[in-house]
Amino acid sequence: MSPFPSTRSSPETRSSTRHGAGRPVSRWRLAGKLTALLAVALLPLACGDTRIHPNPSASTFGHRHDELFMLITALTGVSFLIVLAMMAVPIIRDRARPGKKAHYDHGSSLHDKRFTAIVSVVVFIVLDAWVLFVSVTDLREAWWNYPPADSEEAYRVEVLAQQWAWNFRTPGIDGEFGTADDVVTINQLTVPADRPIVLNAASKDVIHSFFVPDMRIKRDANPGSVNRVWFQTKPEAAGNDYQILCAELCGFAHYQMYANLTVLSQDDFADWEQDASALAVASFDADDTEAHWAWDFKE
Amino acid sequence: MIKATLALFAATAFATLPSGAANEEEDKSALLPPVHGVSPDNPHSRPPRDVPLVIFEDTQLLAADADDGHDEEDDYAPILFERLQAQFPDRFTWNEDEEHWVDARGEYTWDDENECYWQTVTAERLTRGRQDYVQLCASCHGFDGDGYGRSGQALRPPPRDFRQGLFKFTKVDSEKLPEDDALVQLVQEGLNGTPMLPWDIHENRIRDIVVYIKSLSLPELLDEDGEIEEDATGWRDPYGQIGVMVAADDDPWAGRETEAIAAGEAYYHNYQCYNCHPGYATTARMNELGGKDPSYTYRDGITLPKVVEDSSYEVLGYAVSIIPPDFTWHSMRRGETVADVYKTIAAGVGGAGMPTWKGSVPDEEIWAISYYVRHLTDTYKDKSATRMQFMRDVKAGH
Amino acid sequence: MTTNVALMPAVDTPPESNRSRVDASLGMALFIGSWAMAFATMFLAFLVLRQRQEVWPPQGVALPSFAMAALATVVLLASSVTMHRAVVLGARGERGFARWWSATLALALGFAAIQSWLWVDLWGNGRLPHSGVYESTFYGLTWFHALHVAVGLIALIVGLIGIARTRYGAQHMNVPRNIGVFWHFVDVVWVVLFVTFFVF
Amino acid sequence: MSHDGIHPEPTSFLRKHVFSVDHKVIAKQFMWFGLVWLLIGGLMAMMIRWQLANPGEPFPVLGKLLWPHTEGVISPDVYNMLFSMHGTIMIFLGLTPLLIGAWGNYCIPLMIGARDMIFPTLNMLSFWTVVAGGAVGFYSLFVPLGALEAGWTGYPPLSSTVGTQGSGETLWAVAVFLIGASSIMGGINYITTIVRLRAPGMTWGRMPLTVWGLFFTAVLNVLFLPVIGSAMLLLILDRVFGTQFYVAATFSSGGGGDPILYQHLFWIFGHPEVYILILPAWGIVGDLLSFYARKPAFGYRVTVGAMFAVTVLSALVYGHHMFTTGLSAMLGESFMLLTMIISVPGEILFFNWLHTIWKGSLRMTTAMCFSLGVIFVFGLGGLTGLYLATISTDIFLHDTYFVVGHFHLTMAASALFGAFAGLYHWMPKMFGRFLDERLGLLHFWTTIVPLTIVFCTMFVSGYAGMPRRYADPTSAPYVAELQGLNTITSIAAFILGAAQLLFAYNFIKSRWWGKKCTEDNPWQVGTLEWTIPSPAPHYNFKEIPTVVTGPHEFSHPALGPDRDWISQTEPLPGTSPEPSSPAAPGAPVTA
Repeated sequence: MSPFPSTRSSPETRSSTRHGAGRPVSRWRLAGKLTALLAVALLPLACGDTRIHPNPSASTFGHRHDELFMLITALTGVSFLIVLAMMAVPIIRDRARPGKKAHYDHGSSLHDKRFTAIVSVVVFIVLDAWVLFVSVTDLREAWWNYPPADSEEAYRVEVLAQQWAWNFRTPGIDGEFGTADDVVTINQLTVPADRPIVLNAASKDVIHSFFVPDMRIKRDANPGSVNRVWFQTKPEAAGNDYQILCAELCGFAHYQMYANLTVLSQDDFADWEQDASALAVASFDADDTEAHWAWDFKE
Repeated sequence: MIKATLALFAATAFATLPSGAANEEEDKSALLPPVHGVSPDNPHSRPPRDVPLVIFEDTQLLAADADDGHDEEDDYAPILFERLQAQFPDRFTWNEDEEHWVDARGEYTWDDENECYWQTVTAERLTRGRQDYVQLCASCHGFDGDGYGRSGQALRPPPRDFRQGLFKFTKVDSEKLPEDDALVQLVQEGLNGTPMLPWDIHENRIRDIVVYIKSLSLPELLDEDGEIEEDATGWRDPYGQIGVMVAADDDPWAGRETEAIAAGEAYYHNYQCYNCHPGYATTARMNELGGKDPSYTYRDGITLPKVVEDSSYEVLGYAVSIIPPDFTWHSMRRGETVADVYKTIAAGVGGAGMPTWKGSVPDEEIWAISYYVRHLTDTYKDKSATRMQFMRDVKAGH
Repeated sequence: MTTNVALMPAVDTPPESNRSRVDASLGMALFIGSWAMAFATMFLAFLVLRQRQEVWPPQGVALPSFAMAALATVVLLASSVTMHRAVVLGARGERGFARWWSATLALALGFAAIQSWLWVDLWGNGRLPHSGVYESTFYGLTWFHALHVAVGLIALIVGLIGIARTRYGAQHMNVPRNIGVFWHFVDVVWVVLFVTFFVF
Repeated sequence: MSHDGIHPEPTSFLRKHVFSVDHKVIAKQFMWFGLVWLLIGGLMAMMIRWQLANPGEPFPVLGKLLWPHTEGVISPDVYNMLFSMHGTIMIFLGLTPLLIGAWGNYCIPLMIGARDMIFPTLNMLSFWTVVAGGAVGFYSLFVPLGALEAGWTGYPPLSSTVGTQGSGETLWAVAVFLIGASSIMGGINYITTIVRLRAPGMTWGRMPLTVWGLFFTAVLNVLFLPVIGSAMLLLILDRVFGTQFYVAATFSSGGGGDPILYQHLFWIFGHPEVYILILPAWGIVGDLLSFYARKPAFGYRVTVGAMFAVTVLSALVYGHHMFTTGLSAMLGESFMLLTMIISVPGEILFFNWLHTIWKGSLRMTTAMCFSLGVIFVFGLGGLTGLYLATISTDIFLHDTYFVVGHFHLTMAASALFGAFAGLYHWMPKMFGRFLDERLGLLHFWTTIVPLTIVFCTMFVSGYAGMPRRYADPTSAPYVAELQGLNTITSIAAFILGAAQLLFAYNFIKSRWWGKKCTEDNPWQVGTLEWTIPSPAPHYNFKEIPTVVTGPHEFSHPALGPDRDWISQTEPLPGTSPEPSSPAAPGAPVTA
């Protein structure tokens, strides 16, 4: 016997006006089986230690993303529930049955149109305009609120992406790019905590995307142009390591193109920078001009 | 409706005009400015066009460097054929009269003149290797295997030029050519701190790539008079010697790690590793460890690595400088465990200042140095406060 | 229910109705609109790349011969005039149809010759499609245009054969008219090309 | 060219079944073509999901055959090829032929009362061009280095010779160009047919919503496929002749081009493409909901207006695909606003659909279930679009699995559900046989439940930060922590894949051995295709019908208890038939 007995009329009765008027015999059995299926599918989640949310934001403005995400989830969730309810009511209540006749309504009266317009405006305001407003505020106060060009506090990094690694150049003690004490690293970026970090991203070959999930930032590294992005870690991020991922398909080893982001407290960082610059000066090869890549920092 | 939309669009466009720092105009200044020190005829900028993907001819590569099976101890032939026989029983027979192995399939052939074995690699296999090379390796190492890939520019250390047959960190005696397994392992494990990734593909494909890379060695070039203009390199050179990976299975310090580290510190400074790598002790202590006169002084910047120029390896016409790692700062390329460090020290680093230490220094001492080096990395690398304290003391003592 | 072939009207060549003229013209208009988008995309690409350069043409790049390009423009515009004349006369059923049509074909061939000269000249100077961004756009856009000229030439020849066999005439102008529209479109694109590459 | 859509029925096999100019045959050809490609693309999806759940494990059974050299393991390059070609195949060779090729060709002439498309030869050419495109695309799978590996979007420089060698990418561009040309031909045909060949009385306001959807799709096709065509030509020039349209000068290379230019061109086409696929599905759903709820479509004019608004806006919102590429703040915010504006017509469509079934008399056939399914999946997909339209959340979610879940629900699942709904509905008219309803309902439930799990789990993994297109998600530690979610997604995806085999069985079985449809109008609806025998005869309409009523006249109060529908050729009770329009197309066939 089939596990899913017929719930609908067979094709023979299709032409009758009683079409589709059968009683939903096995809907609950069906639902039961589907729930079981769902449970099996969700089993690994229950057993495993899978993370189902991003790590808490480590940047000063990352929480804005999380909050807006939750706001949108609440708004769209309610909207979707309304849709589901409006779908469920007719499905349960308005089934075809003998003698039942649908309500004859074209919905074309002025009243209907007005109602549609009002609902649209309300939905636009509640869903879209609200989110738009929050987002634009967030963008201007956070993501696009770059530190000024003459900011002493800002720490500047040039990011040069390539297949399949991240090259970082930081200006060293002298604060200038293109000098002997520039610290050049591969797949390792060390930054001070609680200071604005401004990055210039470019690429040697194909498009990459500089993605630091814990800082809630992402920016493409394009060949031929420089993109800016900035973040500032929370003070308590000091001493932690975070991950930099590549978010734009860049070829064979795209998935292996990740780097480490080390955040040091400002004191530790000052020491680190001293040593790193000293090492850089010691290993500087003035003849090797090719290795002196750097560009005028784009503020 | 359209009008309304456009009006709304225009309105927001003005309303959202950001001011000052928030304005990210895409003007020409956003383009990558010219970068210092790059000539327009840079070999990295060759357009990747008309890249061949198919190889039509079989090739012969040096398979083993001798010979009659009872000559020198470190000949590779006995090792190779023992492995091959285990893999393909009944395929190889020993020719008693001429004293060499005979391959029933004819893949491995004996060269009587040069006293070596050649391996014939089919065009089909080279093509597979070539195609995988193009996808995986060419972006840095270049489509011709010369190290001038588009993504390889300005990388330090530079990507290898495979035509020279020089490799680093293969864990094979740095004077010799690495055996296949060594190269396969290197490709699988990658080199820490460089874009040489641990390549995560099936071993069959890696072996194809390795064979193809070996085939990039230059055959000897003759000039117009038939004189040898350029010697054959790598696996094209009949006089090449192939080495096996250093074994690291009898750790003499097992269970005595603390002792090993202490001994290692002495050996490290005794063997003057600080000539290139940093010294990790005060002058007084280094003199004590090395048994030197208390008035003995060391090179300037002893707490920093000393850059050396690798004259055997040139990029863009000049020797590149090599930075010997500071073990409290840099990551070791292939030194995850003490045994790994031991292998690298024992084998030396081909093409760099690091010689082959095995043979010139007792094994036990190399092991001790490995323990010490690994200890330095474990204790101080990426632990800024601890390291700062340690190095400050060292610096103060010079 | 089976189909009775006899029910179908004959598919000989009855005079074209006004209705079929509108059908064909509408289809052609949509086609031209679609292709205009394709060319617009090309010109957009050109403008974007041009805007990225400090100066245009890029430093050290000499333009292809302006005189020849201007001549090509004149020839092509003349062919548009003759084409228009041919279609007008054809619709009236007058004899000049074939003559003006042939003149259009001759002028089109003339344009093709000049265009080829431009390429040969540029190529001969060692300037290949991969030489630089100017060459890229120049070859890219002229090739794409030339593809349409080639299609136009084939259409003109097919049209001429049709005229010779008296397939087209006052009552059968859909095909020649649409060929004409296509040819005018090719001309307009060239004028834009000329203006963007040689004038500004 | 036949100007009234009439041509004699061909007698030779070749003219009848292969190089046919009959819109119904071409529709069936498109359908088979699309279904075969859906199968291939679906198989690729299974391989992708296998790799994500079990990275490095050999793909069962087929793996050893396809990749003997790696003993069945899917290598990263093969994985890149799989998802790139999965996207290309599903969009260009699966859904486009099915929704636009099959339903467009089948429904437009029948629903507007025409005997064929206005340019039947062009129609045939359109099909054979897409076949050529498909052949080129299929061939590209077997060239050295394999097919496209740069994602279905094919962003240069990765898709130029800087990123990939070999001819696979070039052939892909050729294939997309050919498919685009086919769509343009189809679009020109559809528009001209709808404008010129409507039956007398079939005013714009009486056209079924399906035709409206297809009409807007055709407009978008004609306007925006040329854009991708040109973009592909430039890519081909870059790859074959070494031009520099998309190759930027970086300090390690020459070139004066701009890779971002391609992204603009691609998305100027790419965003309308989303609506190209979804508009026919919206049209079909708008009609079917009314048909099976036995109630007039609510706010018909508003629905059409909303679809029109979407069509217009679709070209103005493409920038939301590029929020992280370096768009200026002003452009970004403008595109964000426009994207939010486009949600209004979408919301109106929902409003009207839900009102259509409200107080109806719902016949829960499979076609109705799939139509309701569209509301469900498009609701999920559409609402999650809000996260991606909002820049400050999109910065994090861009190029993560959130995007994958979102566009699969909106574009893939909704369009596919629309196509399925149409298939269950028009099958009797097309082949004269019903699809098995029991299997159909089973198919519906085994599709929608795993489908929801698959894509909602993707939302979770995207929210948790898993980037797209990772060949081995266990490699990067941050992503490896999400592996459990991938496993869930994959298990559900395998069930989803297996459920489609159920459909394949049902379709094959019913096509040849299914229950025969003996009447003209088994579903009792009023549109014109149901006034003629099933399957539809060669010339469609013996006599061109005169339309006097709208397409959704159900449950008119004046109707008796035995009948709740009015054909479009019948006047509404209590009104006199309007005089037929003067623009009468073609002479009616006289017996």
